[in-house]
Amino acid sequence: MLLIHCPYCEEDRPELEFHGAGEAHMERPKNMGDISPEDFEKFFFIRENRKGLVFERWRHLHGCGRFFNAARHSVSDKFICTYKAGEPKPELSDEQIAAVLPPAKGTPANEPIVSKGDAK
Amino acid sequence: MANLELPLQSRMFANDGIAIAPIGSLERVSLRADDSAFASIEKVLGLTLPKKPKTSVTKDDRTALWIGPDEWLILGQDNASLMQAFGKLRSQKFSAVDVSHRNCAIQISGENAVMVLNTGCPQDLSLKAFPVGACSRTVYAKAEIILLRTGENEFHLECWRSFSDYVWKFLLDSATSL
Amino acid sequence: MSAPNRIAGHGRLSPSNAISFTFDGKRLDALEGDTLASALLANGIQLMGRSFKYHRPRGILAAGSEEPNALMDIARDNGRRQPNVRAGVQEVFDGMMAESQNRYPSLAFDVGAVNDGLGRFLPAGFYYKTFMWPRKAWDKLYEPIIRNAAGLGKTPVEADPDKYANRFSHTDILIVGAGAAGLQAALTAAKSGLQVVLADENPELGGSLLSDGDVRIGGKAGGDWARNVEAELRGMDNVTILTRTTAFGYYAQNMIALVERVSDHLANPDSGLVRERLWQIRAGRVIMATGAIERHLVFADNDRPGIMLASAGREFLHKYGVTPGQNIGVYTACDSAYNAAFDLKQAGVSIVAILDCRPNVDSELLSRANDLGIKVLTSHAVISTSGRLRVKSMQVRSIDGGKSEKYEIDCLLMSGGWTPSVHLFSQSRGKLAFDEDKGRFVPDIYMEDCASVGSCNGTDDMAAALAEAKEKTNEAIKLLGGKTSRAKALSVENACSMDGFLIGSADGAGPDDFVKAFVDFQNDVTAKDIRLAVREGFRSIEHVKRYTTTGMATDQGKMSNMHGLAIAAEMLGKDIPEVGLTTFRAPYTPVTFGTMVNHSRGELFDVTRRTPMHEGAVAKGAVFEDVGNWKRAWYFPQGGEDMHAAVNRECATTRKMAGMFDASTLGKIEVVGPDAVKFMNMMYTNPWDKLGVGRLRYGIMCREDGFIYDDGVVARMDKNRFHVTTTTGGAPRVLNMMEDYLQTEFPDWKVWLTSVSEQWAVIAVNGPKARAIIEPLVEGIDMSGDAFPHMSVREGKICGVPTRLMRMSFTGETGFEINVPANYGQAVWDAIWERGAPMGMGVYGTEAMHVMRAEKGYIIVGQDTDGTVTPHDAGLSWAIGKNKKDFVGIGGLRRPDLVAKGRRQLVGLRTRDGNIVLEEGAQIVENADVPIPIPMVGFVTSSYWSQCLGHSIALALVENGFERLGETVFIPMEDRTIAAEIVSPVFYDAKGGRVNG
Amino acid sequence: MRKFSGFAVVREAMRAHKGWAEQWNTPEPRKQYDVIIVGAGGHGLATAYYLAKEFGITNVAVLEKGWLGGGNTGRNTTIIRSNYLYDESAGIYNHALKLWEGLSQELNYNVMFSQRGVMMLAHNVHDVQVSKRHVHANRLNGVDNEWLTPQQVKDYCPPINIGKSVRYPIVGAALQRRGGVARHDAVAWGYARAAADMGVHIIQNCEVKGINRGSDGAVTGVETTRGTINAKKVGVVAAGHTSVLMEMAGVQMPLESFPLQALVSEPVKPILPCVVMSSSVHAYISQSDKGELVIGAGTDQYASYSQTGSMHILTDTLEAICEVFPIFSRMKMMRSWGGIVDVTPDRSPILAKTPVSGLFVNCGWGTGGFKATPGSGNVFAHTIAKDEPHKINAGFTLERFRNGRLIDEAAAAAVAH
Repeated sequence: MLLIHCPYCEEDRPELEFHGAGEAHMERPKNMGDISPEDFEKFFFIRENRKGLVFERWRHLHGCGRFFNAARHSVSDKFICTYKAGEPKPELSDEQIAAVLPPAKGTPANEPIVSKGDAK
Repeated sequence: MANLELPLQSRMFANDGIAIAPIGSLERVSLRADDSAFASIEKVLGLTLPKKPKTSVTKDDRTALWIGPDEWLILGQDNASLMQAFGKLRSQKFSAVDVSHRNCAIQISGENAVMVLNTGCPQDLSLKAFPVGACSRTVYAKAEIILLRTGENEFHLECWRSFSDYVWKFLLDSATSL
Repeated sequence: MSAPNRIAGHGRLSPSNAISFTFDGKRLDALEGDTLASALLANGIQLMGRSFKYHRPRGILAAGSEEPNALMDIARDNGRRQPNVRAGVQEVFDGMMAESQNRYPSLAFDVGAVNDGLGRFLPAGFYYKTFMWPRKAWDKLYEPIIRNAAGLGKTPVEADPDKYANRFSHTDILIVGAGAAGLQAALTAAKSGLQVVLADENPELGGSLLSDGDVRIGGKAGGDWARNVEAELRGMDNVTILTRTTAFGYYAQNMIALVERVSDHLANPDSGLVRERLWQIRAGRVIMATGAIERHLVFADNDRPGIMLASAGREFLHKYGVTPGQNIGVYTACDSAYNAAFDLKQAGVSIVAILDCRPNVDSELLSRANDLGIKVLTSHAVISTSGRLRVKSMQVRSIDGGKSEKYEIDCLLMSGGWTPSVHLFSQSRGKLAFDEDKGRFVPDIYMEDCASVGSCNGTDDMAAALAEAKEKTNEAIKLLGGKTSRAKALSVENACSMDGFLIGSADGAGPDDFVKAFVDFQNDVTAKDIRLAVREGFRSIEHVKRYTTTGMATDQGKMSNMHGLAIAAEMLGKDIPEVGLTTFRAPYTPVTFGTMVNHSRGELFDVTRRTPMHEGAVAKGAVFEDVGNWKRAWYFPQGGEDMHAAVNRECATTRKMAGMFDASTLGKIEVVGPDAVKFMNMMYTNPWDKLGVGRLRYGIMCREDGFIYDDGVVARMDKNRFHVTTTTGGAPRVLNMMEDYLQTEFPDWKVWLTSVSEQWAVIAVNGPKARAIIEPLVEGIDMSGDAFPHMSVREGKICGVPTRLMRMSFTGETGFEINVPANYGQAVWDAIWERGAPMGMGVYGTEAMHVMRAEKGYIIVGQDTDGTVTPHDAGLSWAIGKNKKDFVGIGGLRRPDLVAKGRRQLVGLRTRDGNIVLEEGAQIVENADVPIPIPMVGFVTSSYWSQCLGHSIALALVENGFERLGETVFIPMEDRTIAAEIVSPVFYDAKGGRVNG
Repeated sequence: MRKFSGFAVVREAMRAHKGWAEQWNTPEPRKQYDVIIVGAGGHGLATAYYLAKEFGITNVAVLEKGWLGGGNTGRNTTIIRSNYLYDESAGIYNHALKLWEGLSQELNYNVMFSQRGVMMLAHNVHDVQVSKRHVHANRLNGVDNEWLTPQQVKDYCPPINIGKSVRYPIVGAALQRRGGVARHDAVAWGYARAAADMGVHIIQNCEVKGINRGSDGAVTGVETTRGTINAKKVGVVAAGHTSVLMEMAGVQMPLESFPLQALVSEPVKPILPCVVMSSSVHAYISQSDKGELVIGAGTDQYASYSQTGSMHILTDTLEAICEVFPIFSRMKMMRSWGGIVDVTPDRSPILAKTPVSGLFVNCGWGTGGFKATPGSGNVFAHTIAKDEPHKINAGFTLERFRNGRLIDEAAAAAVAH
């Protein structure tokens, strides 16, 4: 069970209070009324699904009820930070990213690795 | 006038270090408000809304619980005075909805109260993390609850009325398996 | 004392506390505090189980939870029967029933053992190469045989009567393992003022200190020191000690799952006592002091009962005063086995010889052996053993060759060295490093906030382990802001050396082509199986594991992993780290489902939501149906009616007179604020600007993809206030979707959402007499048809309580939905009933509601739509605001396939034979007289007998349905084909006049 | 290839099994292949096998980042059934089921396909409607699936609790008798062995780092940790990692990758004679040949490539298992693990050509791809060989997310795969 920092409650809270809500920063097109099928597909279906650093949405459903965003590494599952809905993607420092990278290949040998380059 | 029937009416439980009892009728208002409406709301309510997460403010028989950044649960005596107070407001930048009957409340008290709650609530309920007066919406097993710590060993738990039977039984199952 | 192997004056048990238990039906004596393993050994019983594949006779191998052989069925009674219990873990209680497993007809004579004789024909993976012909024989013959031979214990046959519990907990420091290092860590942490939890899987704290007669800590005997520390810790408020508690899972962000075995060791547990408790502890810092597990040695016939780990022998002596045999051989590659031999010898047991495969052995050990009169042969190996149900002898030979010599023994203690218990560390996603010099993996890179101390970290020397425990704990304390300790680490004397190891096949075992040298005992995986796997091209250790099943038994490779890896590496000519290690996964030791489930069973399995009028419905004899978490009154049978009759009557009464219905489960959301209309326009396909205050409108909500997501009637209570209703099941997801748009797409809009689903009890009164029934109960509302027309809402009072009274209908009759504050629901319901019943009113349930709405062609989202149906498909194009520039779904609805021809559209169906009621879900075809596969053009979504129409009715989604009114289609059933005509979905009162009555 | 048989085992036994050859080759990669398959899971290996066997294309390399069969093939709960609702789904899964029925013989490798029957429980009126819709559609599509009453459920699966006292009593079930389970590893190994025997190169520990395209945009090969390997056709069959690989060719996918967890109990004597699934209470369970109860849990709620998940996902599943089987409460979870499943918006796979010439993709099987392995490999081989889809996979395009012609099993059924 993850521990997630809610930027509105300003503390770490157990995953059971949250609802994952998919990739972040997918802004709804302004021209929905006459959107092309291509643009609709891009907005509604296509996902980056990044192996590495991901920006995703959560809702503190059973807490303050707010949607917010998180930067997380999808291999180590570690959070770098969370931030309020509507705020831009944060600039992440190298140190912040390094802190959440999974370790380079070691033993057990069958775990995935991602270098810092991949993560960015 | 039609009779009021509360959920959990006439239930009661007590054991070593734990007492669980339903709390009677209350007036409850779910308040959502814009910053610009705070001052006027606080005036008609006669209390300052808590602005800090996980805190509550009690004045006389009214308590305001911080639920979210623009959301409060206001508890008061069951006399419709809260909704009347909101009725006096001119501002349109808020929403006050009567939820008196949506929720019901249970008091959990005794030295084992935290343990009983921690069977189903994953939050840290130590006094350090959750001091007297702290409140939070959270979960208790499969039910959503609002928890308000009213004393070192005393909690006020709110849940939606149709979840109350489940919450009650889960509390009892917990209280009998310490 | 009757027990032949109990040695007086040894062990920690009191001889006066005698108890008894049964083993395979035979009554045996034990002492309180015995494990099943020690009690059986005390009684001279070595044979305790049968292996998985060859059904080889097996005895105890280890004294703890890593035991692969001695797995038993432990029972109090029929329901309280637990298969696969490790004999070394189960504490004997008075009256306990233990039974051996995987044998027939008896443990000593097991027909399954025929597999052992056939062993050479059953190498690793043989089943992949055989049993393929004839094809049918797999299901009927081979597989049943394999299945019956496999499996260990038996599932209980009764539901589990025991209780289990859960506790979420938070602590600053969690220490796992209370051996010397763990106790030192706990002492240090305890004095920091921080919250500390110390957990150990054993009943007593002290770990190996309790099985060590020599070691002294701080000048005290190790066991006494442990006892003193425990007493000190128990006196401190900030320390929680959990014994019999295994940390089995290390999850993200320092969440550790532990299982506490609360009452399995008690003879008569209090009825209120739980059996096991799950702890989910979130720790600021985790200190792992999980110790190390001794390995066996891989040599021919190393599995006979009586052959066990040296540490187990020592533990039985010191903890329980039991010797595993009277004539004991010792075979080792590690110093620690000497101490077992010394202690047993000093207790008066004959030690036949110590065979050490190493050429050079510490001179102190040799001289001590010499002093005790124990023969030591270095550079020697055990090359085989004999004895069917118990080891009788061993053949010993110098590693350099030469003649072998036979020794008569009844027990052989062995040690291949120690494997650090890195399971939890590895579960925490930490990376291991291989320590070439000592043949082991140790923690290297940490991914969580934790530390390893003592022998799980490769720190074998006890003094060093204590120092390390102190240092790492101080680091943790510092990070957490507690008070670090400056006390000196305690002195350690006479600690036993853990030097020396052997991984892989033992030297001098000779060619093992036709012998069985076991790597994984339970799964009967031998060294040659692993070699075969490599020979067949299985190069990854994961492949070797899966092909041979080594490491896949109930001990999950605790004993076998390193040996298997070493043998594979040797075959591959690679270094061990290159071959890799299989992943450690939770749980560390198996955990009962009951513990995982704990409170959430029976009626606590899931929430049961009941409406405010539930008890009233019960009193009226309602049969309920599950709708999500809700219990809804389905129908109200009277005087022996079946469902069909009851529903017919309920419909008829409602249509002729009136009926009342509990609609409380509908979702309700109050949408309030200056931008409420704007918001409604965005969320629903309908236009809302022109809906007057006090009016109702049926609304449809789509997702962006244009498919119907939910529907419901919306009331405009005020300029800036809407009372929105949703489907029962849709309430949470609708609110979530609304909040999502509001918070993330339109955060500046001044509108707020509040769920009031449970604030309002909803009583629907429908039928020609509806108005007459409720009118006298209502205050402050003009109930006349002109003042209060269909599809409008008024606020006032009913029975003296506030109401939002809606004039609407889901039946096609004049209807009212009376919203009252929930706690008044039952009282208002009763009052209406009291008035209505004498006027001929009835009560109806969800089934009658379904029938009547279908007669009117009203859809139920989720039944007549399924997530692939647009408002157009459902015949609801009128509900889409034609002039709206935007709403959720507008873009999706424009996609090519959603506007193409051939979409399935909602229509009515009338069966040619009106007495036939179609089956919901039945498929529709144009022509049934074609061979399978028959192209399907639609399916029946709703179907009922309509009592008021005198024939069956159905709704269906049919390709191009709107254009096909009047056409005949077919519904092929298993036994017949039913013809039906496509008709309008409105079967009843097509003009719709009745709602205005 | 030396034929596997009982006689061969007996003969080998006489010489200590020293005569068995490697089951598949371990070649150095060539510079050029006709087809490269990325991903040596069941689907990828099956694709290579059918390319060689049915289309005579043997100059094929299957590239695998780790060890073959190490992804979802070796991590799933092995349920096989074909009683899907839509024609497209029924088509491909039933094609697979027919191939399963002869697979051990075809591959000369016992994949232990056990047609124990797959029972999908219904707990309420809505479940019944959905189940019957399936039963009827399946019958007309020639897929076996039948409706059982609670008593018939109990007769078919004695340990199940059909009592009325449970929270969600069982009101019936849909049973596909031809469904069942198979030994997952053996499927990968069997295909690998048979493909290698026809000349296919199976190259493990070879991670694809890039997909090369020529000036005309068409695929020219791949960059790997073992160098550049050329091919005019590349098929990506990488399950959870599909998005990562397709990105290398500049193709963005409608996929999200989630952790999917599963667990096994300690082995016990035969108790559960069939596969039981329940979408209402979220559980599926079978018993392996070894005697372990094999239990599938749900996906976690966040995207991840970590192959681990949160414990409460397992807890929720076990609650459901003990609800349906109260006698299993004292069974013990022995091992839990996670895989990475790639999920499409309509929960149906993509088996198709891509906008990049020469690049093919087989993905999006979500939580239920194992059952399709032979069928998927078979029609994907056709798609690659002919550069056009087989009629069975014609509907599983990428374009459907543009034109809206979805195959929405999830929406239509609300049934777990």
